[in-house]
Amino acid sequence: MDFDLTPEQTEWREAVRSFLSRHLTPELRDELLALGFSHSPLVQQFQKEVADQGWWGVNWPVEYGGLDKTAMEQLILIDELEYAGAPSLPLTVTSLGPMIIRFGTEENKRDWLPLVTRGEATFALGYSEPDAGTDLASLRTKAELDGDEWIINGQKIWNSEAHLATHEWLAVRTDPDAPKHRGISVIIVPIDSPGITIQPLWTWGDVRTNQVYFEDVRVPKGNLIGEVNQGWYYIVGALAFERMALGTTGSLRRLFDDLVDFCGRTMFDGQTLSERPEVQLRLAELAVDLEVSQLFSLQTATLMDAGGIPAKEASMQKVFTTELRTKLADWGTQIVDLYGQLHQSDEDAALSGRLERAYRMAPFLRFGGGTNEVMRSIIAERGLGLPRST
Amino acid sequence: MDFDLTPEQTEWREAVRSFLSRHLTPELRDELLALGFSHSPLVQQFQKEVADQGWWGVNWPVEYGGLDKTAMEQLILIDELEYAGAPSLPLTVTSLGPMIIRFGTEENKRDWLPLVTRGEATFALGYSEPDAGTDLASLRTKAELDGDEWIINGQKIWNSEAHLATHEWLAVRTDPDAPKHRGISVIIVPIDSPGITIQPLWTWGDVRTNQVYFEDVRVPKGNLIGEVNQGWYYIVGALAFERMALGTTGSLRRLFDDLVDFCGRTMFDGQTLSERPEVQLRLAELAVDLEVSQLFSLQTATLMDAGGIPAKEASMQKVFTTELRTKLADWGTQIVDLYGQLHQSDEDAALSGRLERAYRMAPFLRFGGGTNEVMRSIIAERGLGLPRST
Amino acid sequence: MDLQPSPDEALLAESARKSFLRDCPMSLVRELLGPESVGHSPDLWTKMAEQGWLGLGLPEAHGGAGSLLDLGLVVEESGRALVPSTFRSTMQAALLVAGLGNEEQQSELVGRISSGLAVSAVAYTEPQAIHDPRYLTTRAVPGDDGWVLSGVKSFVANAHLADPLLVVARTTAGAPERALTVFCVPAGTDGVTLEPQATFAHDRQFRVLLDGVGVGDGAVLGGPAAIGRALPAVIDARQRWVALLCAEMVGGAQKVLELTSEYVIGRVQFGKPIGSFQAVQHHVANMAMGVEGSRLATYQALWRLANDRPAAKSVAIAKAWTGEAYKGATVMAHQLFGGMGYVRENDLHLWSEHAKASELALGPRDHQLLKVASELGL
Amino acid sequence: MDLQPSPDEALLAESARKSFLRDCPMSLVRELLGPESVGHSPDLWTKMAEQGWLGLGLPEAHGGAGSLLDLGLVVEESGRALVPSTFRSTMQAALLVAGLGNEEQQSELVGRISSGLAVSAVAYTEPQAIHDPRYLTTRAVPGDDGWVLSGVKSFVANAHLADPLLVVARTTAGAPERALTVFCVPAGTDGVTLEPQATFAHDRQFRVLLDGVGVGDGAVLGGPAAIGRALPAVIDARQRWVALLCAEMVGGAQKVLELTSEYVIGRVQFGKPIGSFQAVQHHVANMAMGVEGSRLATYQALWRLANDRPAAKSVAIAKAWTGEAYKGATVMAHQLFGGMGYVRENDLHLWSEHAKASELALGPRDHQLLKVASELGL
Repeated sequence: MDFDLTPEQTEWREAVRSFLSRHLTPELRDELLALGFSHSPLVQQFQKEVADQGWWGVNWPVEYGGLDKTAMEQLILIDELEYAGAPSLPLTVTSLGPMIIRFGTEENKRDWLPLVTRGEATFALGYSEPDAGTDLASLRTKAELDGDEWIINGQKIWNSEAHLATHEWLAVRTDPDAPKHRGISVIIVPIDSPGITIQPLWTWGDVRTNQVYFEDVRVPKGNLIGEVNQGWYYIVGALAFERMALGTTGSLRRLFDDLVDFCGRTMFDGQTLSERPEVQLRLAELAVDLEVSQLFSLQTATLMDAGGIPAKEASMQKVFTTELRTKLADWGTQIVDLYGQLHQSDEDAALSGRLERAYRMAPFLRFGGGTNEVMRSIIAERGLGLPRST
Repeated sequence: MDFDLTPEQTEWREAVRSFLSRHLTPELRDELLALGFSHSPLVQQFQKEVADQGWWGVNWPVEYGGLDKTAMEQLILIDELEYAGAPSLPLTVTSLGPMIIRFGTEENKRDWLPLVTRGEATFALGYSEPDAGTDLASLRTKAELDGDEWIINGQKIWNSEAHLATHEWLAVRTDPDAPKHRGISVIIVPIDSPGITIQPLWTWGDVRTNQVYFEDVRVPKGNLIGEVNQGWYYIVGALAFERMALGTTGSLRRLFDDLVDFCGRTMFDGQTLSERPEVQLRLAELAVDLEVSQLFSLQTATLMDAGGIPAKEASMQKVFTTELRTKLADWGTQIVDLYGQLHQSDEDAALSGRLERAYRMAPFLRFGGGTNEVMRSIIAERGLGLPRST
Repeated sequence: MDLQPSPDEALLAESARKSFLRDCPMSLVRELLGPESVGHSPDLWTKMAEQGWLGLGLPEAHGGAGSLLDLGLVVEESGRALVPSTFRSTMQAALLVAGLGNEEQQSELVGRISSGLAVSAVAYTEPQAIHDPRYLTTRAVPGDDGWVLSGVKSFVANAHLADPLLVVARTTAGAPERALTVFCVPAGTDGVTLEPQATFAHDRQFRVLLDGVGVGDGAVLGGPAAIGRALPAVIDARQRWVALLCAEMVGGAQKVLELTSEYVIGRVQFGKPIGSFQAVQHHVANMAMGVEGSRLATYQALWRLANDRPAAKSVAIAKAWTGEAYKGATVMAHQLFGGMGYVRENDLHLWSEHAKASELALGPRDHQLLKVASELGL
Repeated sequence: MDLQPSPDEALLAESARKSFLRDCPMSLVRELLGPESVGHSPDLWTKMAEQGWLGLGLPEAHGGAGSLLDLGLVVEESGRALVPSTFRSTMQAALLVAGLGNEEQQSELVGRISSGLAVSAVAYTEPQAIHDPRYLTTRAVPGDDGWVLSGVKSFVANAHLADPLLVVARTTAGAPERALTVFCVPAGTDGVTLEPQATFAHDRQFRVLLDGVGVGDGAVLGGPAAIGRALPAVIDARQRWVALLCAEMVGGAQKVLELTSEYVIGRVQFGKPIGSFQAVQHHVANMAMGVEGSRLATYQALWRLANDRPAAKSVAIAKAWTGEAYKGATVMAHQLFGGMGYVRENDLHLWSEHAKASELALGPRDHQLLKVASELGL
């Protein structure tokens, strides 16, 4: 065991920090605060700069444009990006690329991985459909082979990055007669393909998501990832990685540290917030939870570097961290009392409105990426051998 | 609405208190503390004295020996008994008798109700079997009619009062061919009938329960309650009443009040416990929960007096109060720190060991009388119209 | 002892529910929350006045009728329907007037409010003084024609519509028991500047800058005898406000529970309604227990206040429980609705915002727990 | 950064697990908890000494070998197996000797302990002073041949077997920084009276009455230079004790999780294993998260202590989390086992008692949270 960074890891972290001190400009910070998860020219430029460092392939093989480092180094990078308030790595990097590396054909790898590491391609997750949410395997969007092309028809929802990404990472049914999990494939579809219509859906968290319609969309046969009808396994694998990505703690720890700082310098009713025992107890409990949350994330990185896909541990990390996000936002808004309801546009907002924003963002992370209910069953079934729920 | 006792109810409460001040003697208190839920000559004498007041039929019709008062008066009685630390009314009175009143034949009523109100009969609940716990309707103990007698064979478990009661309130299968809920009947069996063997099982809470074996036990045909093969409905009805009885708060409120008192006069590490903000916050939260718990119990009594069997509300009361029991015992032992682990036999035990005792007793009430998981599904399905779980 | 509403009480609640369903549909709610609106509907207001709801809990001598509990039942329904916050802020002001105003003021103000002619509000909180009156700094000093007020109030609901705005100010230094006075500041008085606060529930709260605001002697609520003596009435009124806020939360929480139950009964995944999954059922059952406890604790608090029983503990218990239960219901509703409840076009988030804003208003959970502790003698 | 045990660490844990499975079966555990037993098994003790476990975390110069983390891994397995509390109490004493004793004392005491020749314990807590050294009142005053101790200690584990018993006493009045001294009191010393305390875990805790107990000058742990100067070593040792206690809890919690998983996989109701019900699965998943967090937080605390990093925050976090997780696992296990796990003949309650007793020992949750708050600079 070793609960500290190695000298190499410390050096890596310093390199990331040094990069951030140069590239995370005040103008960019302002835009990020105003835009949240959305993009802008400055944000896109920053992402390109990150990719230019090779950091969109930290732990990918060198032959596909990666740096061949470990999952732990990727986690350190993500934690630093988040803690600094910078955009984190996209799921294309943390969750989808690894599936191409593991399961893609040689052609897939050559086609897509260098594009990703150069920051030239990002994939929107085309999974959910109106009647296939948690029950994803009921999806009906279909792809039929017509000569050298797939013809795609159907409809996706909660397609959050569709208006920003270059491609769809699209889950489609390629064998309508197979059992529902066995007839699914993954095809990469250029977002500007004729026949694609994107309709925005605005969420409570101010994140834009989309409905995307596919009408006779044609893509080359080679855009199929891995083998036909094996898509379910890639989706499930990608979800395990996605859960780890949803369970990182950098932004939470930053919010907490800033809250502690706020409490130390804010006086209501003649008393500094941090002097109040009830505030101390809540902050202490949050500190305990955050520490465990951080340990969960370090643990999954450790296990990945040991060669596995830690399904149980990643699910624990996802459940615990996303529920902690709700708790931190909820308790934080209570601690700062009436100021907790002020939006960032109000100059009196505590922590620039990041607490109420976090409160509105929190639900999404609990049901997104596999609901926490599904996660708990995974922990019980895959982690502890309980029989499948019925 | 009226959130206070009526003058008549206040008078009733005073009568109960006055009775308790005379009959709950120091000797009896000592025995109760030592024995917990078990019985002794003094305890039995006290129970007889309560019954002699007519209080084992507070809200039963006068014609069967009752006082024809309301469920609210019964609740006031139970709350006072519990708060004073006296034995409460047996389930025979609170849960089983009411089923005889509602569903019994005239013969049943004449046979059993006066015996109960005179304190001469108590029934042990013969429901669970080793393979029929939460899934009670899978019970296999069978009764076959042979002329004017039922012949009973089978085995019961968790039969807690079997060594104290005069009779079994026995759930038996009378039609092996019917669907599992439809072939069940309830028969009252004298506990001293030939063919009954009682084996003790001692529990963590120091409550004795039993396994009871029935081998060719013969009872008169008329001991069947209500109609043959309709027993499931009586059992379910009795369980609703049992849940209310499990959800009363007198003993909890007494434990809490004594804890508050203890905190006010106990100093550790130079500080009175009640001065500590962390103790104040925990006690305050418990006070909030206790108040709601008490309101739940008052609500079910109100609804019963309005003529219903409040399935949803009784389930809420049972779930909330039994889980609060765990919380109070758990938090209480933490508040009194190391002293929370001392058994009543230790003179240094905080609250005469009642906190650790409550901690050991608490599990039983959460899974007994229908597990809290089943209760929650009842709330969802019967209370809110959700479809049956599968 | 009878925890169920009487037939009259049930009728009043039923009538309010039906009226709001008709007169305050979600389309109107959304319109009133929007940036184009002032956040108040005179039409709806008139209808509420016609039903007599704006006089509930107020002295009969001045146009009031019905108890605080009756008012609570209507406020509960207003929370279910998300009726704009002018109802709450005006009734809060009315209760303070009823507790502190002299005959003339009661006659005029209670009369105007109960007949729907005035919207009002109370300005109590200041940027650094959220709850504790010892730290209020807004000053009123004698001036040429009465009093001159200076200071900053914050989180004042509907200050842009309030006429009058009741301002709690300090008329001397020292202990608030002998220093606080309430002034009726008419709309449009010189020296008052309103700065809207960007609350996430869009519920029209303002920072109110008072810069040498002159009011007449008649503006002192309660008249000369009440100068410096307003604190008990303010404390008493705040208890009533808290109980009413709880009632509003109960209505909102009940609605969220119903919306969620409906959704999980109708939403099919894996070939069956998700409401048949145990995990979903148990979440809903927990929500239901929270809501039921909220209702009982809130009714008890209202009943005790309406019947002049000591109510400080009941009120604090109701707020501590109900705030958590309502917010918790919305948090779990989002979990069960998933994406469908997270899009802005779904109404769910409107209750989520209302729940969080209400939890924060008049003291969040820890504040109430410390009050309970104090009532326990700790 | 590597949160997994190294091959050596895994081997040690595996070996301890197997040995305890063989040498400390539940039949022995029950026998040792019974009233006929002294609560200690010399046989088991000898086997543990032979494996070198009684020297883990102690100075190599005096017969020790291995790190505190290694000791933690064995203690974890002892918690799983419910090895009697003499292991914990003796290693606690040994760590205090290692931190405070002079060469000669270390040589003698660490030597005896690591070779299995002594059982020991520390007497710190007093009836009115549970944690805070400022309130310790047991006094030691110079006597004819050394020192005379008087006072009452309570909740002293295994005082009936401890030889020596390490007694923390006040040698002067005033601030504990300059007043506390630790004395080695041999078994059988005159003036020591032991009163067993009726702990519900039957884990052999005693009230120790010291009535003019005479010990020689050599009994001062650390020798003359340490008179009145023991506090830093006591504080340091207590951190290690807490981390070890956490390790014991992790082992117990893991065992409870496994027992529960086994039970719900095997128990059939409604025609299927109850482990296939979502509600059951989610309870078990929550238990598993608690246990996993406990393990990680505890390993981190042990690692930091073993590697001389500042550890106060990590240790308090580990105890705050692990106490709640272990206890919570037992509470939920009882719910899932129902009656089957509630009878005394089932072993489950033995871990339930261990969990609650461990939660209370060395400061329950709020105590740890306040330490965390202090470490946060609040």
